[in-house]
Amino acid sequence: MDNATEKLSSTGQRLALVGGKPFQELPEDLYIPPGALEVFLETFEGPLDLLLYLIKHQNINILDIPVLKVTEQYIQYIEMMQNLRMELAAEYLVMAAMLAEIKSRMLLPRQTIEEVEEEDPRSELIRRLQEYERFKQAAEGIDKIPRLYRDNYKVTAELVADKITKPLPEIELDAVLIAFQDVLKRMEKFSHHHIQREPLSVRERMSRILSRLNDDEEKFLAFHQFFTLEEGRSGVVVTFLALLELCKEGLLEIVQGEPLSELWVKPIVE
Amino acid sequence: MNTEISNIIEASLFAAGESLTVNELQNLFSVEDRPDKRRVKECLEQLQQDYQEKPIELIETASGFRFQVRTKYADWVSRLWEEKPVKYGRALLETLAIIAYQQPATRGEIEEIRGVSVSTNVIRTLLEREWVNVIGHKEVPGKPALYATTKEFLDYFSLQTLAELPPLATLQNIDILKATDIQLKLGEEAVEPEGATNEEE
Amino acid sequence: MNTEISNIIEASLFAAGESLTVNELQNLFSVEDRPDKRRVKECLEQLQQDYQEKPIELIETASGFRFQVRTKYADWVSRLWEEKPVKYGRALLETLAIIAYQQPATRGEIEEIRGVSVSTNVIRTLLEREWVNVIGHKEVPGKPALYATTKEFLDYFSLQTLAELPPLATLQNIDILKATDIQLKLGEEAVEPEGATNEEE
Repeated sequence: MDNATEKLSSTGQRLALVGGKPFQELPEDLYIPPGALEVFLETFEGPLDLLLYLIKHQNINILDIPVLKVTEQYIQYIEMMQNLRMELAAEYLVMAAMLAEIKSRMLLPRQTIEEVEEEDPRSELIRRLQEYERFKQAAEGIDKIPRLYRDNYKVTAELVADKITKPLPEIELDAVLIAFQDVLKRMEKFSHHHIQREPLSVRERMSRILSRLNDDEEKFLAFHQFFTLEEGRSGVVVTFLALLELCKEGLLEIVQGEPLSELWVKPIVE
Repeated sequence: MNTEISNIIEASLFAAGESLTVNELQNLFSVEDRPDKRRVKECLEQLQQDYQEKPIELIETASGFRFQVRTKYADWVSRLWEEKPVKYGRALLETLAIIAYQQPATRGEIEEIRGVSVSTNVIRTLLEREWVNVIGHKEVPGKPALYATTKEFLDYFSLQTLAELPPLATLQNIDILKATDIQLKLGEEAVEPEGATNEEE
Repeated sequence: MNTEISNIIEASLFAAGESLTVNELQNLFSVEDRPDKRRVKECLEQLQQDYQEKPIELIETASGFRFQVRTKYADWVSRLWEEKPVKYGRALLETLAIIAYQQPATRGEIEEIRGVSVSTNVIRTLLEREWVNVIGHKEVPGKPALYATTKEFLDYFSLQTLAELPPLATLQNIDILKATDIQLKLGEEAVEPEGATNEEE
């Protein structure tokens, strides 16, 4: 993902690379040089990961988090980040708020309301930490399983026979269209760029013009040769738009020897 | 005759370059000469033994049997290609792990567990690799897609079933009030399920 | 030590999927461990002998050494393909669709739209099938190739012109297949969380 940050293994030997030097341990006083702070935070896959690190680093039992201490540490980081005006993912702030809330509830005298014993304010956090921790381990487990093209390679032997032609996979146009629909849906949902809704025929014409020029030995065709009478007015418009678009994209140029003489179209050769 | 069946099976596994099922191997033979399942399996077992000392091995994955280079030789073999094996980031691996163990899972459920949003890119890469696919939509507002792992995922990791994945650590009971003194350590020692292995419904 | 060199050579020949020269085989090793030509040739001869009784053989062709299925078994092995049409992955279909609609398009543009990188393999397959070809190079740094669909593409899909493809604007909203066809996927692929169930094909 991010090459500046190295994977933090479960034992946490190496936190990050800062200026080429591996960042082994967080200093006890938690002072982190400003430049390293961002790298430090990027090392973590979110607030739960950071909390787990803080807890583990001190050999704290997860079921008995000294909320005050961990909260203070956590909030210190967040404040440092904010002081440095670094962009901070919202999740980190949400977690800071949650920790602050737990802390305040811990400080209140505990009330026992009849049968329903009030739940320990930490339990929800602990549940989430545990849950995350097990999947974090599972992910490491999965990464260790030998996999194709990293640890194993498929093996083949050639089959030589005259009459055998390995049939090529068949596909249906529908499958192509569905695939493209998916692409369009994804783009609609997640991204800012748009496929230009250019009329298809212009794009097709662009391809056709280019290949025609490439096939032509002279690589040089008269402007009028691209227009055919049969296609009528719309055909002319499409061809004209395609030629303009190709010029705009720097794929061909239109040249003229002298005013009012024949226009020539030629591809821009590299 | 015996060895002929085995030879044909062996040659086919090499030529196919991908997994073949027992069924597919049986179909190589015309109806009258077709060996039964047991016979094919015996041949496959014999082949596995024949290659014991070799740098390649015959393994069984979700979609059948295939020959592959032993892990031990991966470093050398990888030099044949310029493209280096891809390293996946933690975000991708964690997302994959959640889908693998919790499937079918929605993106929201994955985010809930990880505590951060899942980047679209990660999901897309997983779909693209065909390690996961969308098997339906959850009947909740917004109808989020439900992701599950595929056969390709199992094949890629040389697994026959999901049950072969390393067991997921058991969740400890949270009973803090009574038991602030339980010594449960995180990390390496966390996997200590008593008897019955992975819970999770 | 001896056998390690030979094992590496054997594994690589199997994994390469094409002929390897003695030189290429030497280059698998780092400079200090590199066996000389004679050593590699000895290994190759030894391997040829090892496979004497096997249904595959190690042969030398103009472009080097490769394993191949002995002619004797070609008939059986070729039946594999009678029944087993492979299928193209999602990446290929999407790439093809983008080229069809956005042509001429560079690889970079395709990647931009898909949000993931396009593997060389996908492009190669499309070129080999002659569904797309390179019709020029874009005048930007690196001069990337411009891909467009071909006449063969139109023929294959029984189209007269690209204009017969559904227009982009409507494509998003139409139901290409009845919802039922898509739903089918659910049944087959849904994998039980605990795996243990579906063994036997």
